Amino acid sequence: MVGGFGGAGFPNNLIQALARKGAKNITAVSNNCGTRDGELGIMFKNNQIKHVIAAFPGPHANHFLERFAAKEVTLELVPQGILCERMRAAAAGLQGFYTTVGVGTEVAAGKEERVLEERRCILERPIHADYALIKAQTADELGNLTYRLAARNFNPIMAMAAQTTIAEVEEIVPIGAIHPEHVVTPAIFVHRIVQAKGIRYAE
Amino acid sequence: MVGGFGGAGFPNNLIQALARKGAKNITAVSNNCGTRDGELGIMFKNNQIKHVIAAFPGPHANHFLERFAAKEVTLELVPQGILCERMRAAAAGLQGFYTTVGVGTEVAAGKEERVLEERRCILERPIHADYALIKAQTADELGNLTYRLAARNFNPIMAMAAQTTIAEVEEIVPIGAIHPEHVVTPAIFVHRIVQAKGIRYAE
Amino acid sequence: MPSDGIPRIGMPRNGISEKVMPAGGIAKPRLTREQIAQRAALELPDGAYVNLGWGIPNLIAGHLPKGITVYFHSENGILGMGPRAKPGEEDFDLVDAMKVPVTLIPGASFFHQADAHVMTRGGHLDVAVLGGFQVSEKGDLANWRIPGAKGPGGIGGAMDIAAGAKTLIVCMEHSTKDGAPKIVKRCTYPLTALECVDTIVTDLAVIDVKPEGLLLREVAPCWSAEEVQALTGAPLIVRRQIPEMSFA
Amino acid sequence: MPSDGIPRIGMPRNGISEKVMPAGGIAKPRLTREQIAQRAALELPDGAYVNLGWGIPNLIAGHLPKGITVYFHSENGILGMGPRAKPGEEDFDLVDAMKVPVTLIPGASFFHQADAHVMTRGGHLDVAVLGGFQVSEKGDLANWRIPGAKGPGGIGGAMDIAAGAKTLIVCMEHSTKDGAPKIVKRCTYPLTALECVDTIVTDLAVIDVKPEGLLLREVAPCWSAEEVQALTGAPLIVRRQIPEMSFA
Repeated sequence: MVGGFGGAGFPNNLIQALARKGAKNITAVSNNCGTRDGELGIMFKNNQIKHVIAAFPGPHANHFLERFAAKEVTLELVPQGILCERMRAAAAGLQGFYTTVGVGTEVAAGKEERVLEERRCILERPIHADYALIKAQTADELGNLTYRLAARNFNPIMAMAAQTTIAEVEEIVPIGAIHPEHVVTPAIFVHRIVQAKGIRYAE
Repeated sequence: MVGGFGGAGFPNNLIQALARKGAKNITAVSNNCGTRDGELGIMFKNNQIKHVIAAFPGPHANHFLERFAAKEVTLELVPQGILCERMRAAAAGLQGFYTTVGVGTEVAAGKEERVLEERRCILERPIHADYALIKAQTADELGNLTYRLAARNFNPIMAMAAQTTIAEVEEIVPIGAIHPEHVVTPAIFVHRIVQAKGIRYAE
Repeated sequence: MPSDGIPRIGMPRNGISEKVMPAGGIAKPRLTREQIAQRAALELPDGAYVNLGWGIPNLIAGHLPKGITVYFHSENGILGMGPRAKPGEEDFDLVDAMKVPVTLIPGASFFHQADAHVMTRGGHLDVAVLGGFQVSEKGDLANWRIPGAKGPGGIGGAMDIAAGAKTLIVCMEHSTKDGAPKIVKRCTYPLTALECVDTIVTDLAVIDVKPEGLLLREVAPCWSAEEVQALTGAPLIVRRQIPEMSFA
Repeated sequence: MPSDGIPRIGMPRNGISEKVMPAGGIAKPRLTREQIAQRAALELPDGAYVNLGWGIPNLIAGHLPKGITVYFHSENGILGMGPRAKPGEEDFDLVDAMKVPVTLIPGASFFHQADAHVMTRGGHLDVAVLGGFQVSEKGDLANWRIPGAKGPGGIGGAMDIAAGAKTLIVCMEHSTKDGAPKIVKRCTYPLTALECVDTIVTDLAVIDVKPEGLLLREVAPCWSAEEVQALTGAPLIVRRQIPEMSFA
């Protein structure tokens, strides 16, 4: 899982490191598929991703689009809120849920459909991950996180959903420096912290 | 739905007002069933509640226990986290979810059971409500809320789940006085605000 | 009169791929995209929580009537968006659903993407306005992929929003670039959601989707109900003299 | 030797309602509730996220070994609870799951009850320690209602915690007040969760629930494996000389 909504809240330093490391055959879960070489773009350029689960690959995801056209990467397209809920279900120890979203559309293909609460709905399943790579603004040394403005987006959900969560942060502060009421992601969900100056790519 | 965990975050002023108003035949959703005359206790004393959905009625819920023994009130006992999730499902427009919690126990009685993710799980359904009575610390004039310490508990979930949410708060501040990153319950979930000095009952 | 007793004006020779042109092929003036947005803005009640989709809907924020406050929701976790950020004042941690830098109004709040979609799917938004490729007479919406287009398309938040908004308005041109109607009996494009649209605002008309069918509410200046019907792929119900679109 | 090849010591004449007493009826010293808590505290690794249930588990916080930091979770939305608040310093907005005023340690955080149970059910807690009325040889737990007791009982967070903790420890007395074993072949009390218990710490023994059965790990001072088995309603596996319980 890779956080961010476009460039906002995207862990570019972690992805750059993963690109240098060269891990292959990755299944990626992320809202978008990159902006040219930025964000997930470099991973598709390097052909490190074999399957991606996304809500909106995006018009500037040129490396993804090339790999997709060449059938070098497969895509599961998921409605954005359902993408969130499927990750949250994994986080929360739920085995599936019913939703009206996608009923009668391509998204429903192959999924169980039934009527509940007098509405047609389909069964959606959790999305688990070995790793979440997320971006936060501030971490304390224990791993409590806060996010800046709308750079929060998918990051808190992914932090909860993965086996191991690695957070790229702008600053690390002493334990106790974040007010307990202001913590957005409690440290229990955060396993590694990497301090790095945020990288931005033009949209 | 009535927020609070015991006395912490319980909207005692709203419940006192509801007791004075005398509304009857209420179905209540709340973690506990009161502490003697405190919290929900007065509602059971007045016989205003006919059915209650709770996780832990509590050892000091004497008025509830008397009504329950006299079969004047019925109870659905729900595991606490599942109580949260069922309310959240209503809030989130989900029609049900599967969980391993309660499998093989009395809680599973009458519920659909199946195997998903290689685990036995049961289908749980949303809990909807006409009203949520909640307690927060601070509201801005638009209805954005923050909570104090562990008085947060069920309140943000119930605020999302009900058709109409009424918040009892200690203070009302001008719009914009709460930092947008520190809002816990966004104003879209809050329909009425009542300022009142919090009431506490001994446990 | 059809057997359901509802008066309809003459049906076009329907067919989605058939080019339907105005009588005589004379090009009448249609509303601009900004004018469509301006008309749609009038549908937003004061104090409403509103999500605006890509395309024409995104222009609506610039056309709010004076004295009206609307709390714009963005599915990346913002409630209370203000206008786009001025050049030089952009903050790329504060972008809307189109990833364009925006500003906040007082009372704004941030939350994560799952809570943002609790708001969409859970019926908490008063109004959502989406773009559309096709709308059916039952209010089915197709707005995320054009068959034959390059690439896999993208759903984004559209399906959650369409499934959950209390009122869903679609803003779009009345016809495709090839002149085919975008309001049709059945959608032939990949669907976004079934029976979700309440109102359609196009460059020719305002149309409400009702249980009994498509109710023509207003027509663009210089256009008649018959002329709009001729460019519409499904029957329109015309209950009375149809007024011209209002813009204020 | 049983057919599975695992050595077991002599089975008691089993039966849950039967009072099983030590040989000769001599009352040997059993651990106190505080001592059970003290022994269980040793099971908590440094830095662990831990939920403590009602009863004996709640005493564990007072017995943490020096130099160990444990982040105590409370299902009402706290991570990082410290000791109970001193008299006069109580804040009733800061209470634990038993509604007792507590304090915080640095690094604490607050969150709502649904997120608190994402932590329990989702497998994020390293260790949970619950009280128990009965534990079966398969690790089934019954801990929320005694049949015949007045009132409907209360589940609270126990079912979510039992279903989700990475490691679940049960602290309880080895026998009921009537002398019946609380470790049984099958639970007869209302269940909390199936096959959830990893370790049982009682006033007589430390027992691990393994796929092959109940493995006796330690016995209380002055008690033998045979004596513990005689008070246990299910067979114990004894692989080697059983050491005395350690407390530090």
